[in-house]
Amino acid sequence: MEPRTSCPFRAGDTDVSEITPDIIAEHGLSSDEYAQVEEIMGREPNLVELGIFSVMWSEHCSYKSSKKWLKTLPTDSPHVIQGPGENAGVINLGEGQAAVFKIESHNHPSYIEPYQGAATGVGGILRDVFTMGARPIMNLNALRFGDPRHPKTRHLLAGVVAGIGGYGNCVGIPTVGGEINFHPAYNGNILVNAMTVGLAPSDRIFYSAAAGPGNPVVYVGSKTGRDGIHGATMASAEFGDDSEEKRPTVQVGDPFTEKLLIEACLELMATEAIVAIQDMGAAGLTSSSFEMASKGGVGVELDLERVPMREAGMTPYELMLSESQERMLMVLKPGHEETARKIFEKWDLDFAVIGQLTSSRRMVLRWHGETVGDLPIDPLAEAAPEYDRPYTTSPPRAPLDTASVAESDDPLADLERLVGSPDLCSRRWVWEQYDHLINGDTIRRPGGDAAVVRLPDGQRGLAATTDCTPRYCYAAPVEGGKQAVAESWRNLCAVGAHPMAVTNNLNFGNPEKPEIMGQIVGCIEGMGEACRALDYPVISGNVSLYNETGGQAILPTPVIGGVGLVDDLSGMPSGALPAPDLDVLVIGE
Amino acid sequence: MQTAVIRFPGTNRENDVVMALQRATGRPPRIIWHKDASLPEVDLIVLPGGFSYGDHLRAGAMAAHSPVMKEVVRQAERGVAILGICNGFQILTEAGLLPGALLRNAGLKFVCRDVHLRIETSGSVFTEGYNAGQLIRVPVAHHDGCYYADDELLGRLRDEDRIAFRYCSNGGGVDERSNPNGSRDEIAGILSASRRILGMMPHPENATEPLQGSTDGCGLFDGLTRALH
Amino acid sequence: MKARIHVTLKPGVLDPQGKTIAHALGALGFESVEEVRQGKYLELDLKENDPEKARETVDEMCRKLLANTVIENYQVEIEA
Amino acid sequence: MKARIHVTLKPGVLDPQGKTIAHALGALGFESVEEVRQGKYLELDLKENDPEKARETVDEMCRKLLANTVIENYQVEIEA
Ligand SMILES: Nc1ncnc2c1ncn2[C@@H]1O[C@H](COP(=O)(O)OP(=O)(O)O)[C@@H](O)[C@H]1O
Repeated sequence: MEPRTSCPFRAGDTDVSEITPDIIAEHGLSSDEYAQVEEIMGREPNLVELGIFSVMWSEHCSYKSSKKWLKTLPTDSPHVIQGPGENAGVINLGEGQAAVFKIESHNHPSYIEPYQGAATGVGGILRDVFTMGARPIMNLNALRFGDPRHPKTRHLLAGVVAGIGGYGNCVGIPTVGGEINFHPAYNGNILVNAMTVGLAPSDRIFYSAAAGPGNPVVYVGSKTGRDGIHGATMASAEFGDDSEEKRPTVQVGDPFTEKLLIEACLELMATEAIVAIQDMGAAGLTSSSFEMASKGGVGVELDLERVPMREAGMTPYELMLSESQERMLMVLKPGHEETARKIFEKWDLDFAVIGQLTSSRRMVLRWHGETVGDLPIDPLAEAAPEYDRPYTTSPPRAPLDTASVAESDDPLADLERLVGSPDLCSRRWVWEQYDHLINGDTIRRPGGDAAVVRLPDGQRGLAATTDCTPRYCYAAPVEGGKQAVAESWRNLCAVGAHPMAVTNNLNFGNPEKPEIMGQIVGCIEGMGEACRALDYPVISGNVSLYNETGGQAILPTPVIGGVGLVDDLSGMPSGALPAPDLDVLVIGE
Repeated sequence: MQTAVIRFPGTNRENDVVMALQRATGRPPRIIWHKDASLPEVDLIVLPGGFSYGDHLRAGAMAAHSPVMKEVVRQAERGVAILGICNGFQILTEAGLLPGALLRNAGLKFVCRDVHLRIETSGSVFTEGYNAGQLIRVPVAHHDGCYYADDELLGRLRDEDRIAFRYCSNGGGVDERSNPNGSRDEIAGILSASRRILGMMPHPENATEPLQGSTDGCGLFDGLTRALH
Repeated sequence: MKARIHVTLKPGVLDPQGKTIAHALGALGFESVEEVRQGKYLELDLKENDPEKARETVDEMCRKLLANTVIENYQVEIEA
Repeated sequence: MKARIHVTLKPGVLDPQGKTIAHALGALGFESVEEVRQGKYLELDLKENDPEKARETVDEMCRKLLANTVIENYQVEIEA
């Protein structure tokens, strides 16, 4: 494939007419934010640079509406090795082992293309975990759909479930747990949150901070195509009625390549070659290179024509903003390029040295030798807007007056109706489509309180669960936030695990509306309180805002992914009633 | 007994089978990379489950043409026992070492669950650890497990006692309702004419320990170990 | 009448299947292969005698179910 | 040149995908659908200028890899 040597946008261009207010708006930047861009640049940015700002300052990458509140969550405990701020959080399991986990949303893409959207969501969270040096050992998910009678629900549900299975099954990671709820508030905006738990030696965790000016910057995985250019900014904008038309193509995932990428990365991680590694998730090369450089306090020079390309005629703008899947960025120790190249070639993956670190603390982008972008790293990362958005506390809803509900004359029939209702009925149909047994270590299968996967020592197990009750969060955000944490805690205890830490996925509507912002603030407050009380720290998470269609917001849905340790698998309690005539005890209030 | 497990790009159940072989034979199997053009001297070659080459085009189609398969065919001609599980079964049919083909499940969905199998013959190194008619419980996990044979082939498989396992109910009744994928004649596994090659969709390697919920798969690996040592 | 439908990925959308097939053909020694794209092919038998109507109906089927126009293109041929 | 390949299931081989699509179309109110058969469609770009040679090569590709002749038929068109 011959790259085109002309680029329509050059850093040196003085043609002021290029960046029009329309272009700025298309990039999702407010006029205040754009003024700041010009101040940081000391000049008008070119389109490549503007694109980079728009990605870095999108809600998705900058957490501009939620950062202030996320800081209030408890993230510390003696067993926490890495809290929020890396690709995934890490806890110490003792005996030289660490669990690495995170949850991530793929809501909007899954609504547009349920199979591919959900599949690429699984692919993304798997990369977040193996990037840290961990071999993924289980996947979970948390799903929310609209009214079961809504004409689109069945199609969306079937596609999402098939997509989650299609990706996880092929990669060979058991999908062992999850949850599904239905509510009309999700009719136009489903939620697909995917969680991965991995296992790593506790003294060999890999981080994303780049170091060592002169060290090579290496690109591995699939080639870059024009996938989802601007998806990250899209994911932060409210759905309109014409969303189907406006949206660019969604990404197509390739679990086969991901499987090869996992094996190749873990093989390279067993050597001493890697200085830093970061996956190219949403916002691709831009956010991965910026995050690595900004965390390490270094600069980067990239020769973009060296990026492996899937299509002819790609521009620097497209290369920086592409969201093609199954790609990683690494900084290697000098002299280790050939070791690395051999491993990636063995696995039939692309490998290219695309640049090097510098001490300039700037990002310099070149295209066939010509500079096409030159941005300061720290001001851009640090000056990412942070908002203290106004919020109103939701008025507490009056408790239901039980006297107003007619007494039942057939409790058995009521029970049957409840058990058969969409929110309570068996999910076997779903988890039988997930390979939940692969690797031979699934000790508690889906269908119980929490899943349990055996650890390599053969005696201990790791338990995991995802939980949230959006109805409660809507009725009383603080209490709902607490309840989600408490439920995950109980689910872990029910399989005999010590709950250790959580990841969380905050799914809400438009934070610019004070009542939605109030839900966010309330739920985070409740979660924080419960986590503090239980010494159950938050070690990673994800925020998905603007989940609205036609002004109709979803229910507040702060999903909790809890992980706990089972010390002795042989002593694990069972959820099944083993024999007739046993006494049933109820514990608690 | 010496064993080898072949690994293709996209193979993902090799460790499961390694654990089962290690338990039964007391030795770790050799792991063979698909680009290797030669195989060590072994008594048993296993093609494990997974999604070789992503199952793109047809499950098993591309793995069937990789360099190592030429060597597997040669070993098969020499009488070395060959076991293909799930994707391994698909590869063996695509390579022509077993007859018939595996199609998309009749329900079109991936299916992972425990099934019951009836042992149809104990007349092979793979099944002599069981009695004909015995029931075992093991999981399946596949998307393309619907075994297809035309009438002529089906007749031959029956006449030559080459059907190794059939899907059945927990009472042992072989019927359509217990069939997870629409396979013809409820077939879950078949033998080659030489009886030295077995292809099966279910995963006996995932039912070899009490903690896995069933140890019914042990009979296959223990039987092989006794027969081939 | 009969309708033949081709559903193909839009240009620019990743086609992992095509990629793997191309790679495998190369490994088999077919060196002239430059690119492979995989699509779906559907044959429909319709109780309908008016070709114009048939085309309209099939077009609607494609938009509603058979193709996802976010990532796929489709093409319909009608035959008596 | 370009090769277009259609791979279809042999008559007599069950096509659950086609059946399910027919069913789904019926459920959507498309009542004129009698039968649906699903196949694969492949487009190959070849570095080859001789159509005869191209056809021969593609035919060999089909027999070796692209179709499983136990269950599938294939059809090749070559286009300059
Ligand atoms: N709700 C949250 N609670 C705690 N940490 C969070 C939350 N949301 C995001 N984080 C943390 O912020 C960092 C950036 O997350 P994210 O942007 O989702 O990563 P990625 O680059 O993989 O998309 C991660 O370390 C993540 O764990």
